[in-house]
Amino acid sequence: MQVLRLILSPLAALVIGILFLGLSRKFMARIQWRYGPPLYQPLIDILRLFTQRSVSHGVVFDLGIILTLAASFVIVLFLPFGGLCPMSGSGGLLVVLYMMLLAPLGMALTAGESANPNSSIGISRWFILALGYEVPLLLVLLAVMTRYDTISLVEIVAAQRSHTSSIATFPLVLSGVAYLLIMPAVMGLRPFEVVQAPQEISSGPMAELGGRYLAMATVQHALSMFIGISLFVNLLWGGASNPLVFLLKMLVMFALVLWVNAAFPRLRIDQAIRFLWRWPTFVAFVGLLLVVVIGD
Amino acid sequence: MRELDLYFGPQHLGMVGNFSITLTVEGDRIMRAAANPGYLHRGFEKLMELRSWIKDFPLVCRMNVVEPDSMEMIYAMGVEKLAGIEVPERAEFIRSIYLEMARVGSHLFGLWAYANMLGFDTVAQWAMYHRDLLLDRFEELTGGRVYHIYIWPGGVRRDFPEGFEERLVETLHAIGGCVPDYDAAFFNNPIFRERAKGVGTVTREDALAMGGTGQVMRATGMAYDIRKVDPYAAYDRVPWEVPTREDGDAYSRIQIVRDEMIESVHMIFNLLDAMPQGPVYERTPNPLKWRIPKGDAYVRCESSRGELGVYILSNGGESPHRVHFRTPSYPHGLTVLEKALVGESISDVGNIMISMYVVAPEIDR
Amino acid sequence: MDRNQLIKWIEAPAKMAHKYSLHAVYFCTGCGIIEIPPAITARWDAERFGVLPAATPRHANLFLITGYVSLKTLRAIIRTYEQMPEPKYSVGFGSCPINGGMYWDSYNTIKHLDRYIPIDGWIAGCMPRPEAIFVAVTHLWTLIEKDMADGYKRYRVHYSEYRANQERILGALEWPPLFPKE
Amino acid sequence: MSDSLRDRLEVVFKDISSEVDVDGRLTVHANPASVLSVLGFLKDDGYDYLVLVSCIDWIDEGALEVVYVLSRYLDPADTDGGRVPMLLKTRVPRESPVLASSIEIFPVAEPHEREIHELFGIRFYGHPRLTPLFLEREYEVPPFRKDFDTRQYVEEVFGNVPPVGEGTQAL
Repeated sequence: MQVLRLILSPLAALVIGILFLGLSRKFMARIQWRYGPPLYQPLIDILRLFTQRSVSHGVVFDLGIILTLAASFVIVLFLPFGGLCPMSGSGGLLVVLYMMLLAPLGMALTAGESANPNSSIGISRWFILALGYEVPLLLVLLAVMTRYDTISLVEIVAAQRSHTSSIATFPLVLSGVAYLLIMPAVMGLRPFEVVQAPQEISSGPMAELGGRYLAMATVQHALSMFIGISLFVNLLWGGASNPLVFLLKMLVMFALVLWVNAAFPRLRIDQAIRFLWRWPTFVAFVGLLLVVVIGD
Repeated sequence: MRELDLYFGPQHLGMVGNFSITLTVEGDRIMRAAANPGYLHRGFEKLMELRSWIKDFPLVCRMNVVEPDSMEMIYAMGVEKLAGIEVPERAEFIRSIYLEMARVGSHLFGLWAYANMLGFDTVAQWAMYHRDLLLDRFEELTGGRVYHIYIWPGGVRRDFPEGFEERLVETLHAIGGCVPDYDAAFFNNPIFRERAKGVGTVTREDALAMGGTGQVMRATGMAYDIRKVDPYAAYDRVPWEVPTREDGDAYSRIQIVRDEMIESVHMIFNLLDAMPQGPVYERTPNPLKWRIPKGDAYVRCESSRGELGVYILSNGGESPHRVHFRTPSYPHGLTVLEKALVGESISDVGNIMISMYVVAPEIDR
Repeated sequence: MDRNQLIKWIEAPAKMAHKYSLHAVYFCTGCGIIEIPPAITARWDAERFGVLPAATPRHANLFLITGYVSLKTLRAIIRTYEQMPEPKYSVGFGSCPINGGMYWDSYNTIKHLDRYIPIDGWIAGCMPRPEAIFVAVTHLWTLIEKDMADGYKRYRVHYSEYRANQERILGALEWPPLFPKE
Repeated sequence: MSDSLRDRLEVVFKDISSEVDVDGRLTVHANPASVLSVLGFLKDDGYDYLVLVSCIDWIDEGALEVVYVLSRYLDPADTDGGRVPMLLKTRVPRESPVLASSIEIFPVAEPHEREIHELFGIRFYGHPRLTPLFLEREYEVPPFRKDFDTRQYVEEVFGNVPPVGEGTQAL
């Protein structure tokens, strides 16, 4: 049973992540007065990329991208997906937080090996951005952990199920708002789409990736979207008892993020970091403070 | 921190046109910038010396693909000046309307490029859609979507077709009706303001010294517009204003583009109201054997990017002896841009370049 | 998706994926680029057919050479083409890459693009309308399906000839040959 | 306006000739040696805007003529004269053409002079970077000179590039 869950959970994340990619293209197209591609278009793209000749720049280049992808898959194992959580027993939030930094790290190896200036700029932007959203994210996670007195995601979800969603309770509503503010940054969408920024640094870290390497990067992007939303739904919106409800909640959040994505241009990296360290951090900090004070 | 050479373009998603800039960067700051044109050099002016006066018209409009109409206009003005042709009154009005349509279309293209550069696909797509509505009107009037070859020496090729005025007004209303949407989504967007304010500032002194015209000049508060300074076509027959801003940054330049589009649409309405009846072209000699008297002339007009001029010299032959175009992007893309980029962030290269509306083919010619 | 399509997908998924996921290099080589934005935006929306602009040649498999090719651009085109991962398809857009078009006597534009890099198809006209792009794309689909879009294979086979032609015009190229002689 | 400027010019510079055409456009012919000082004088006089530097090949007379088109930056509110751009022309011999660079006076002349150097072969001394601007290949005769026959050149260069893979079997 555990083995089945270990396989099923990443697979579900993969499918939903790719569905999100397709949905985002369709959704954006409709906002832009277009018909848009079919929903399964990302699948075709990924298939195409996997069957193309790919140029490798060395062993480290290969390892880096695999590390990135693997880290994302590992995170997925720790996230409850509507009652389905293969790694419910251990680590929990702390592992998630730690692994989230591995994705840019792996990409840094790849980008460093490819020796493209755009890639190095993109990677440095990614680290700066990660630094920007990790601070408020940590504060949000701390608030939630303090409130429920546990680091286990499953227990947090269970606690919310017995009472009410965190975002509906007083001090945690601030953490929820803070998380909403950093969500596009976690998912790499506008206005924080500074890492790829095709018009500025031609896809940044992806610039030298071709063929299956790009396919893996695309899958990783899909997973990071899944992780960003799934964290919110689990931590602050009560999770769900069955996968269907969970998916529904994720879709609602995804539509919200896409709407922001469609309505704003991209920030410059220094502006992004200034924003992230100002409002979300402040709100998250106040939230944490209140949780600590009221919790006593 | 070590300095790094970065090649921006020619194959680059943020680069509109085939153009390249070599940046010397230190971290995210640009220390030096060297424009590297020539990717689109076709030697137009040489080719024109080999073709007859009338055969140069298809060539001349290819010089700038974004707004070929002002190119036709300036060359026709040069030929008319040398040959001493008077243009009928109605043709002057039609030319003005046509050029203003082209200006709106060109600005919408610029808006597409600019919004796209900032990663703002939504507005970019809208702008391109609206430009396409306008291209339909061009197609109806001239038969071509992009290259029209509508202005000839002595007037225009043909009169407005039946009912064209109404359809043009309808199209312009459709575009103008979306101005509040554009304002809400783009021009008043706080993040856009954050991105564009104080970026790529060109002071009045720099603009004067470097040959800035068009938005670059008007963004520094100087109402320099050839349509007012040296009126041509029918621009002195209707009232209109030159929009200006004071700050000289990318934000002011884009605001001027917005204001100019609105002003142009209003101008078209005024021109349509005041348009007289009459012939639309003056008969010219057999164009295949046309010899133009000796002489030289410098004529200029206001394109959507700034002052467009041509120095044209005839030695009495069947083709020009020398034609030299003074295109607005030439100083903007080579001197002003190199200066404005210094000290800015890499993220803003395309931002600054497109806010000056640098169109590569007219630099290279 | 009708049944025929489904059978094709099962028989040759890779080929079908290449067919329906044409990502074009965004390279404004000439004035033809003016019709690309309309084709990929709201009015015509090429994304319906899976055609998207890609940021770098490594991501792309379709190369639209939009308009006349000056010598300086030719160098960039060859580089871009060689960077694209195989299989890759190239389409000449407009009259000028075919035979020089109206720049037949210009000293700085090349006349026959297919003598420098292999071309899988041409779109004639100055300017071709956006509809022409779609006709070309559907035609390219047919070619891919019948294995006739084989430009990249021809490049491999005749590489020494292509390289000789490139060097004849541009002088010695500063990058090493893509397919060194075995 | 132009007339008085013409008078003043002829008082200061002895070796120039000038004419005014029907539109009131002033054309000044100067020696290559005095071009810079005339440009400086005109700039001080209000012609603060160098629109264009052009070049004409007079092959029959064995001369290259450099034309400076000068104008004024005016607000539309100014209605007094001087709206018509003026021309300053100077001739240098076709063989070994040299001219002083005017960048010191008008920074905007930098790309124009680079272009003329490249396309006509005039060397501007005092110019900081006379590197190629547009061209990729080297040309024996600068391509914009009248004795450069572009059609013959095209025939020789591009006509000799053979088609690839002709006669071989389709793959």
